[in-house]
Amino acid sequence: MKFGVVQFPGSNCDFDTFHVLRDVMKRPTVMLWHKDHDLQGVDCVVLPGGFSYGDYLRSGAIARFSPLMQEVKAFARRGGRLLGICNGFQILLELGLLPGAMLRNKNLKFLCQHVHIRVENARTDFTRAARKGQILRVPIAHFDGNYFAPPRVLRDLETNGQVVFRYCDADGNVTPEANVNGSLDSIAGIRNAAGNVLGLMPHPERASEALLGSEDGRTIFESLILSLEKRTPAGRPAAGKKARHDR
Amino acid sequence: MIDKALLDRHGLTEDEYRLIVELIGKEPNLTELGIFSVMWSEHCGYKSSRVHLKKLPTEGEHVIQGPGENAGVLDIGGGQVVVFKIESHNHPSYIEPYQGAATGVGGILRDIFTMGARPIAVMDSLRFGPPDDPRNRSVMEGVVSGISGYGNAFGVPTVGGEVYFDPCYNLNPLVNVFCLGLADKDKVFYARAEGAGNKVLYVGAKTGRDGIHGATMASAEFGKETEHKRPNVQVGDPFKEKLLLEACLEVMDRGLIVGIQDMGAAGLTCSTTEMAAKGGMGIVIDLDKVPQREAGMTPYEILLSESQERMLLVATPEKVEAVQTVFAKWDLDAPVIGEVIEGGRARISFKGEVVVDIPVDAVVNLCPAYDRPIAAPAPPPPAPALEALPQPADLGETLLRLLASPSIADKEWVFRQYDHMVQVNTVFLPGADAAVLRIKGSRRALAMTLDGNALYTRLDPRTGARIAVAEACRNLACVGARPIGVTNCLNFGNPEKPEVMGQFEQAVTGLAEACRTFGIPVTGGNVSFYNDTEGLSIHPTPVLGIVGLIGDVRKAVRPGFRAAGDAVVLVGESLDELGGTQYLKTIHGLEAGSPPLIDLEQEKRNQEFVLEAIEAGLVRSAHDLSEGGLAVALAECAFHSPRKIGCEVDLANGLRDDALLFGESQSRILMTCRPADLSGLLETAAARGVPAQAIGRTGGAALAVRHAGREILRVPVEKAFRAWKDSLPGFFRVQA
Amino acid sequence: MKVRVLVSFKDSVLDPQGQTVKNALHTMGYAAVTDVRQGKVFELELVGATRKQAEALVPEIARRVLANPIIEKFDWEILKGR
Amino acid sequence: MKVRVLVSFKDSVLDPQGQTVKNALHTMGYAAVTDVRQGKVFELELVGATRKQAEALVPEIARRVLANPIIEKFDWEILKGR
Ligand SMILES: Nc1ncnc2c1ncn2[C@@H]1O[C@H](COP(=O)(O)OP(=O)(O)O)[C@@H](O)[C@H]1O
Ligand SMILES: [Mg+2]
Repeated sequence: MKFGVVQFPGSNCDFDTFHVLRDVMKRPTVMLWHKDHDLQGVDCVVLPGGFSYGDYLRSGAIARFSPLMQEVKAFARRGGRLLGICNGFQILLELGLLPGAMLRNKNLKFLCQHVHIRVENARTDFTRAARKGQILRVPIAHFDGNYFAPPRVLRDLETNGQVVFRYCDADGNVTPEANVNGSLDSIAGIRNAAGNVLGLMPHPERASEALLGSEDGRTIFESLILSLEKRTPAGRPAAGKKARHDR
Repeated sequence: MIDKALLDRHGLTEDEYRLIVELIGKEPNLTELGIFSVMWSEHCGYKSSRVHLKKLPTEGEHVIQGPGENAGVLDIGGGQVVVFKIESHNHPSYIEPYQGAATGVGGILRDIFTMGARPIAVMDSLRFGPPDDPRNRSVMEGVVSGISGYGNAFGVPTVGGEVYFDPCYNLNPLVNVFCLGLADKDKVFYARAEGAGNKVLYVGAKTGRDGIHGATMASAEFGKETEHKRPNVQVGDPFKEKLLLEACLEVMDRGLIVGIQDMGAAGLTCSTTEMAAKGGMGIVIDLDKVPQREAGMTPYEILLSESQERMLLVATPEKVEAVQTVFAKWDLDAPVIGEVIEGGRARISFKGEVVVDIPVDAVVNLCPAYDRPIAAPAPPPPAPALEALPQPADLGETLLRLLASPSIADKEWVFRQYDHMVQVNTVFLPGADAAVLRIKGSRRALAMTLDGNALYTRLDPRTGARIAVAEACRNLACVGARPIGVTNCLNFGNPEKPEVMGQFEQAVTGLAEACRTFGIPVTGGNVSFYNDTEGLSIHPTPVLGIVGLIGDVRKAVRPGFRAAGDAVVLVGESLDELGGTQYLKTIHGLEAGSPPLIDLEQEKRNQEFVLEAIEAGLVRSAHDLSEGGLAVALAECAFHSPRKIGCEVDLANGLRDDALLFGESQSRILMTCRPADLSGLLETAAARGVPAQAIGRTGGAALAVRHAGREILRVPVEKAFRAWKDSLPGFFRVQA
Repeated sequence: MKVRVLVSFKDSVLDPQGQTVKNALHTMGYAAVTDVRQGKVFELELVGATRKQAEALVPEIARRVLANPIIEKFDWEILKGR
Repeated sequence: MKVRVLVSFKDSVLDPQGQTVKNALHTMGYAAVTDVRQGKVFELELVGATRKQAEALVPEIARRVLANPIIEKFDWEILKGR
């Protein structure tokens, strides 16, 4: 199996994500250039954090037009696993691969700090190594992480188990104080209805080595590896059958 | 045509003008005069400081490049070097706090990557007027968001810094930014134009009218009439800078260029003439080829513009296309605008006419240096005799007030706005005594710290400067790092005032002495003079950035108490001195007395002792004593401990209670160890001539101190924590 | 031709920046200001497009690029030129 | 009364956002767009102010709060109400 990390102009967690996938998780990983049309046969595409196009206009708004993103869209439609971290999540929202939009943090300031998130759904390709209700300590670093979606969309997210992570306190309580950026329903990460696309604001790649203070973020990469290594890799349609995903 | 008024506007004296005429053998035209005006400004030419800066030690075993390049370079082994430097952006940050601070970050980042290093960390040293004044708050909000806006988007972590408040910065905030980059030893680049016939390429943002005369502005006092210089403000574009970084590193990595220089102060003028002068060559430039953002710019404007995010490259003709391909990949143009020539002259043409023809050496190297008149700094106002100073009845209350005083209070409000983890190297986040960054693929780690106590330097510039170096090294020692090199930013008032020059001379002397004692070279820095507004000078404010090395990052130590039941050890001697303390300033409203005594040799012994104990794995936590003394240090150790563990301290040393708790005697470090290791540690200390005493145990939920059997302090940790934590945010509370 | 596109939050979306400005204005004593909404304005220079072409082009650009239809609405006008 | 205040960078000041949007539009094939400047728009609701008072008040607010006169200029108009 092989990971691909997309590099946009202004991405700045591209090398970090690459480092964690290749050197910490020890899986083959390649960089994918936004101007290319070639996904190099990867099994999972990661859209890393950063400030693609300077976050000008709106975070993620310009990156979605990159040539490579047309391939990524098709890859996701075929069931390929797609993970968006922070700016990557914002790009997925702008692309329409995930529902909703990001607003400025409620205190109108950039926020960089460790937060706790609770695993709301452990039966996804991105969380199967975790327990439902497990609390992860991971850092956030963003200006626009205040998740918004119209009420109907929020309802659907809840009913379909698409809310995968919620901000909580150290004991797992979802409180207004723990919801530092003001996200609706304390949403920190969601997946699409088909289950192959996940976006989250916290940075799991910054919490994958004990030396840096937390290894909780590894769960997400471990889950992905588990689901990818157990099944026919998605994205390469195997024997005409669509890949299936945990729901 | 060139008269006194015109010279005044260019910040040049008549003597300097005569020298220019003599050096270039003709009357300069207006454009040439403009060039000399910026290159011979205080900011670029170091006219007033050069004679003194010579005192600083610049050599050492790690030094690959000392002062004189864009940044210093130190060998850290393993085939790698660190490239680091500090830069001030004080005046621009007052005029437009957000953009001033943002472009300050942009400028220092370019200084680092122009040498082939990827910037891996930034620290910021900030000085504002007190935050109870809304104008100071708005400057501070702007500065902090400017640093955050630029650094975060560029993708460099801001891993620490310092913030102090004093009325002397009301109209003259200080914004000093320290950046450190990492490079392979064989891939360091210099700002040299070599090889006649080689092409000069311009990359990055287009040139506009912004920032014309920024360097001259930083070289004059501020007053009402500076207002009209405001249209000069530059807007930073961190996105473009990030593209520039990647493209520049790529052409350097692939060996496609000969030399490279960023365009900072004095823009195209500085970069072209400096590169030529350093390469011992001349240069021709065709201004019509320079990408321009605005129509109708004159040669004068194009040459003096300080538009941000621009660089100048030199490449051999056959590599030009390859360079341009790399830049195109990053959506950047890289037009050829000129050529390196023999003969040492800069020949610049515009619309087919030669508009500048001068020897580069005169511009770059022959700026006069002044040994300006010096007056001995006024002796500090004497501190009242201790007996005359009333001792607060409730020392717990005093501690709470100190913890809440803005200069000591928690700075999370600031650093939470900075991305301090991007690049996944930050082992110690802001909050530790020094930032610690791992070096990927190795056990070793880098540590860095920024320090400067301007209250001390105000009272006694020489002692204050010595303490600044000692304190910075002490911060490094506390995490387990050995200092390897220094950069410094010297923020002073108007050097034409003899008393300011006196402060400067004393401070540099103190720095030199301390750096020599510690055996650390100064590889570069920055001087910011003319920090005066409406006739008032800021306190002399040297800021020290020191880089250290840790042999094994797993041994690095944090300030917070680790567990209950550990022994608390105080290294260093506590004296009966209160001069220059935050206690005197905050509680008694006095900025008086002599700063604490500093014995550099003793300091070094104490630090060495702590370092060895850390390396031996005997130290559980370590924290230096600085502002607020023992009581504040104990409180901070509790705040940084995972469960906010308190401590019970019991000691007797004959000092007055307030001097014991809040005195700022130097060379002291608080550390904790396992009880079983205590006696061994104390024995080693005694054998080394290092005063060290066991003063108590960690544990409990209070900060408690007994002095000669009397309890003089008992404050719940949580209460102290809230005082410290809630203070700064309280000033900025968003109204709901 | 110069056109102006105004992008602002839909009424159903909370506008914290506008609220903050309003609060700041109140603190400063501007009590007459009872509400503030903050949005973005784009001024586009169009070359070689007729008015008719602009009428198709500008809303397309606004919808596809300048505004995010989930949270934002837009409005546009021709400022000068034919 | 509803008033609109438009704030944008002075012409001489670099507008990185506008430039980046323009470049994106070019890449997408919208070659007709030769320049983009991005700014902010504020819609203020004023209560109990006459037109005359608004004419004094709004520019004052714009200058003091909404725009940064060092790098920005502003423009305003009354949208509705007297
Ligand atoms: N402007 C700032 N930017 C980032 N971090 C800061 C800033 N100011 C203070 N800090 C962090 O807060 C902590 C406390 O600062 P300070 O009280 O100056 O420490 P010390 O006295 O040990 O040097 C340090 O870790 C420092 O890096
Ligand atoms: Mg300090």
